[in-house]
Amino acid sequence: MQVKEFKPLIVAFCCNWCSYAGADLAGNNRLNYPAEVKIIRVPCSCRVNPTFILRAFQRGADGVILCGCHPGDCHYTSGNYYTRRRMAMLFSMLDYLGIERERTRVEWVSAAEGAKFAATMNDFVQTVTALGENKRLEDLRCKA
Amino acid sequence: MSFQPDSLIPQVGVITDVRIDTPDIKTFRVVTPDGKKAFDHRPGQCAMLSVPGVGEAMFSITSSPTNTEYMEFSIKKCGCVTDWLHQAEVGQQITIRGPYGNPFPVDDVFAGRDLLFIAGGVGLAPLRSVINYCRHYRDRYGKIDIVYGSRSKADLLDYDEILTDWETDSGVNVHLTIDREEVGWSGHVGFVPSFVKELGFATDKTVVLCGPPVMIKFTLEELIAMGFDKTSVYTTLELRMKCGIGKCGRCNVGSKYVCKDGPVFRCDELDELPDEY
Amino acid sequence: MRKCALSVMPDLLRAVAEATPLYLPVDTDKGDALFTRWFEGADWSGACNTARGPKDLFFPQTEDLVAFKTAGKTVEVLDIRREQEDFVVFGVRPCDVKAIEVLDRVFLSEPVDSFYAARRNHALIVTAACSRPTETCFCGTFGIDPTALCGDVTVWKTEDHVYWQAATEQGERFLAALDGFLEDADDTAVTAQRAQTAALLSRLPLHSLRADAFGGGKTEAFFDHPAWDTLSQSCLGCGTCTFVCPTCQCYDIKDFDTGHGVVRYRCWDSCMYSDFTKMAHGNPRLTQKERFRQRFMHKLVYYPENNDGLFSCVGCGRCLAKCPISMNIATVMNTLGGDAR
Amino acid sequence: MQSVTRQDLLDTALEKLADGTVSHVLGWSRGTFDYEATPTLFSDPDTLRTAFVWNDFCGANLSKYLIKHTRRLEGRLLVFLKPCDTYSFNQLLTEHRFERERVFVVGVPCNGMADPRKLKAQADGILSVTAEGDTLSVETLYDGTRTLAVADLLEERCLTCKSRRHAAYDLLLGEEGEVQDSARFDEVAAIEAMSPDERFAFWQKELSRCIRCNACRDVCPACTCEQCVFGNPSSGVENKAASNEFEEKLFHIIRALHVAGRCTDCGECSRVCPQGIPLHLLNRKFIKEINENYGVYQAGAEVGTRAPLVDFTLDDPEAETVVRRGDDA
Repeated sequence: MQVKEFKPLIVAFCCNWCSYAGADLAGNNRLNYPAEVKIIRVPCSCRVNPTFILRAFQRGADGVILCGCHPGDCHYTSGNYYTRRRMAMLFSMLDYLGIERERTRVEWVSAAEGAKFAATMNDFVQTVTALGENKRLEDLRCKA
Repeated sequence: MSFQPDSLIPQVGVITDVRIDTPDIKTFRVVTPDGKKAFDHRPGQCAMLSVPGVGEAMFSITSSPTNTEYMEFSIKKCGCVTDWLHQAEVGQQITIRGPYGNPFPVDDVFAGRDLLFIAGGVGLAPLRSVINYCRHYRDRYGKIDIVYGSRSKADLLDYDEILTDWETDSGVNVHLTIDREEVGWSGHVGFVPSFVKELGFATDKTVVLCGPPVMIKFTLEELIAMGFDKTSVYTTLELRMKCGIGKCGRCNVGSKYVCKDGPVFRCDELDELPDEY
Repeated sequence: MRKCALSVMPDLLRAVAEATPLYLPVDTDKGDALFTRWFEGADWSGACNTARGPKDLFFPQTEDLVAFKTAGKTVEVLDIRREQEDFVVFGVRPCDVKAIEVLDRVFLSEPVDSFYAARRNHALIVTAACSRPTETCFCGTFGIDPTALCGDVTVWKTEDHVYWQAATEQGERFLAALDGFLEDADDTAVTAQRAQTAALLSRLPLHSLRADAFGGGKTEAFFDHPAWDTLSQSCLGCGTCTFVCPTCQCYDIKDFDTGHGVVRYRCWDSCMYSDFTKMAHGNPRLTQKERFRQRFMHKLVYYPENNDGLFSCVGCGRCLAKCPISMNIATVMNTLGGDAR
Repeated sequence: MQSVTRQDLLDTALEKLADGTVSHVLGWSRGTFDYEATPTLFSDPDTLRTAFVWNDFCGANLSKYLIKHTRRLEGRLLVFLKPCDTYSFNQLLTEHRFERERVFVVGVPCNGMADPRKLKAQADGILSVTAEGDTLSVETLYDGTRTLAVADLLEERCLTCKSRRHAAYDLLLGEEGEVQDSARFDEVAAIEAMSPDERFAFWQKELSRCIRCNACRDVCPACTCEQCVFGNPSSGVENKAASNEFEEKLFHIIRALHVAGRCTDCGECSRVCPQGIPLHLLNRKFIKEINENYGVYQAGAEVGTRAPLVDFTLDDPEAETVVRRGDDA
């Protein structure tokens, strides 16, 4: 019997102004990052309601990463500062509930950091692959 | 393993025709995938239509039971399910279950009587089934009067059918009214209750009344003032429903479930129910 | 009547569980008891009653009804019902047995709810007669004798023995299968215990609560009663009373998009919730007063009207114990019953 | 035993009603049993005299009712608030849920409230409960009359009381207390000290008991949305019943997050939970994190402060730092 290799599903919320452009740059520069990363473009990292993150897990994500402009560089001046607090709280709660903390991450990626984007994604996919399937925040109804 | 059919498990229905009636009402023709009528029904009964993933809602069957080929539903756009249906095209499959509720007593109480149908707006939808049933068995009933009003000419439901079929029938009198004056409208202008008063019907008729709650309220008052007895006035109610079979517990008015004991009520029966509809 | 020593109960229950899935009240570490699938070491709880009734076993909090596959304009309906296996519910209190009758009249009346019916048809109910009622109990108000024979089999637990008696043919067969554990017994001990329990029942604080003023045909007498305003005034509008109630059966039907299909499921709903009757064009029960009134009118008037006078409250007392603001059917009955107009 | 008596409260209420300061009084009346109290709105002095109670079972926080009653009624309302309730009161004012002038707050000192669950665990078949100094005389069906110390029956939230000082009042009865140096974060720390697997098992077990009755939400003075996201069909997360483990977690995580920085730690959620889930430990986790990462903040201590989650500083720690903070400890 062949053991099916585990390929994690990663959802990456990327802010329109920095991180999404960073992902674009990674693409233009032919930098590799795994196809398992599904990017969702958001106007600002602050647009990401914590419910989105939980819903991504519900719908089958094994890891969720949120990328935004570096602190101080937000297109809307301060959106990512709110994000920082909000996600710190959400992630500490997930950790408190015993959900693997490595499944969630916030990373600041600027439009010029194509290489950082690719490296971050490679690293995150590797980390989540090592963790295996998301079992602690899964919704069995959504499993095919 | 096969199970007995369960009321909550619907069958597939196909929309075979979509007719735009008014700016916010469309009439959908529904059959089973093999082109048959999904089930038999009686005039005034309802069916649960659903769009999987969107939701389920109860609609009155507007086509007459004498139509053995398909069912029709006139649906006003006002919520999730209806919004979705309004953008559906011919060939779209949905699900359907029913029939639910009690019918109008067309074969006993109505037999041999003069009938007066009074409808407002989309309230014509549940009455159309009865009207066409009575027209089909024309000799079983006396005179038929239909009073129908809506906001404007464009809001009149089944306008073509009214003009070509109903008005040309012998012994059927159609009285139309719209709320406000309008270019190209030579008919009556005014609200239904006052129009009913102006028309001044004989009080030995059996009345079937349906429309928005205010319209029902004022028309009923007018009818009583004219000398009609509540026992000869029928109406049909609508409340939020989920199961359609009197079990989910939300559509009750007092001890009566609208989905099972209604939706057709005689107005004196309504008087006995608490004022919660 | 048959009996066994209390000490053989673990072995007896194991034997039952090995033959058929068995559910019984087991103490939790929260100080309450819940119906739990038997496991090695599961002790039959001595609690007066479980935190929730056996309703969950027949009408679960959520259950899938049907699934759909959609592709383009097509819809496929998938019947996802599964074969129900036989199971035994042991230790159901008499009030809860009555509650199952209340549910039966809803779900087994035409058109029969096949989901509920499947579970009912495959269940055997072993009633545990009461001997230690508590202050929230008022089953007597609804004519229930918590020491009497009911269900398929009834057991009476005394200090050192468990007495068994079958009430139905199915119960007889069940007892026959347990023959190796049971011996014949006379009913002296049970009769004595029943008398003792009856004396205790008469000392309960709600012992004198009467339901006589209520029943079918009383809508007009109570619907516009001025007391609804004050009774409902502090109601939070939560669903606690309805969800711990063994007879509340209202449900909602919802669709869940799983990403690869649609599952239509039903779940408990509460008439106390503001969106229970909300429609696109308005809500006939606008304030908490109407919703609160609906719940009690349904239990005390509407349901009996449609079900030969049977009340849909069994006096189990769970809502008394759990209401965050201590407002409950006993208070409602006391307030309204005193001056029915 | 409470340091002010029922008579003290009653006299105040009657006086304020009589002199026209207020038109209604929001207090408690006896519940079905002696160990329960029902929040009650009084307008008639006679009813007040007969039905009003103030005892060791008046745990219910009355502040949230002010939203409903100030909207519904004319005139000014007198409300009795215990120290912890006044924090909720301030937080509601901060969020403009009602006008300060509409309410006359009578601060009532509180020595901690007794937990009916603890009482029932100790006494079976309770027929009556009478307060006698620091003890309760409990008449039972099975063990005759028993004497139990109130101190042994205190609610968990009272054992870790954060403050006996009122954060707001118009009139104070009795003597003002002090902010307590409570050990309320010990339980949170104990959970944090568990391994992730243990934490997961702990919460899995607790949250799987949830029946989604929404009592925690409906009683919560911080949950005052006109329409809750969990009751909004277009929110995508609306649900009546928790269908599975995921939805149980989703509901409680999101609810805790929605009140994070606004929760005053009044503990009503855990008090009303019919399933005995220690919900306050979720909210308290956020309070602890906020205190440790963004500076000590007590919601409702003052009116008009900015909640930490709608605020920021330029040098806030990164999410990863926050999550890993406890590791070395």
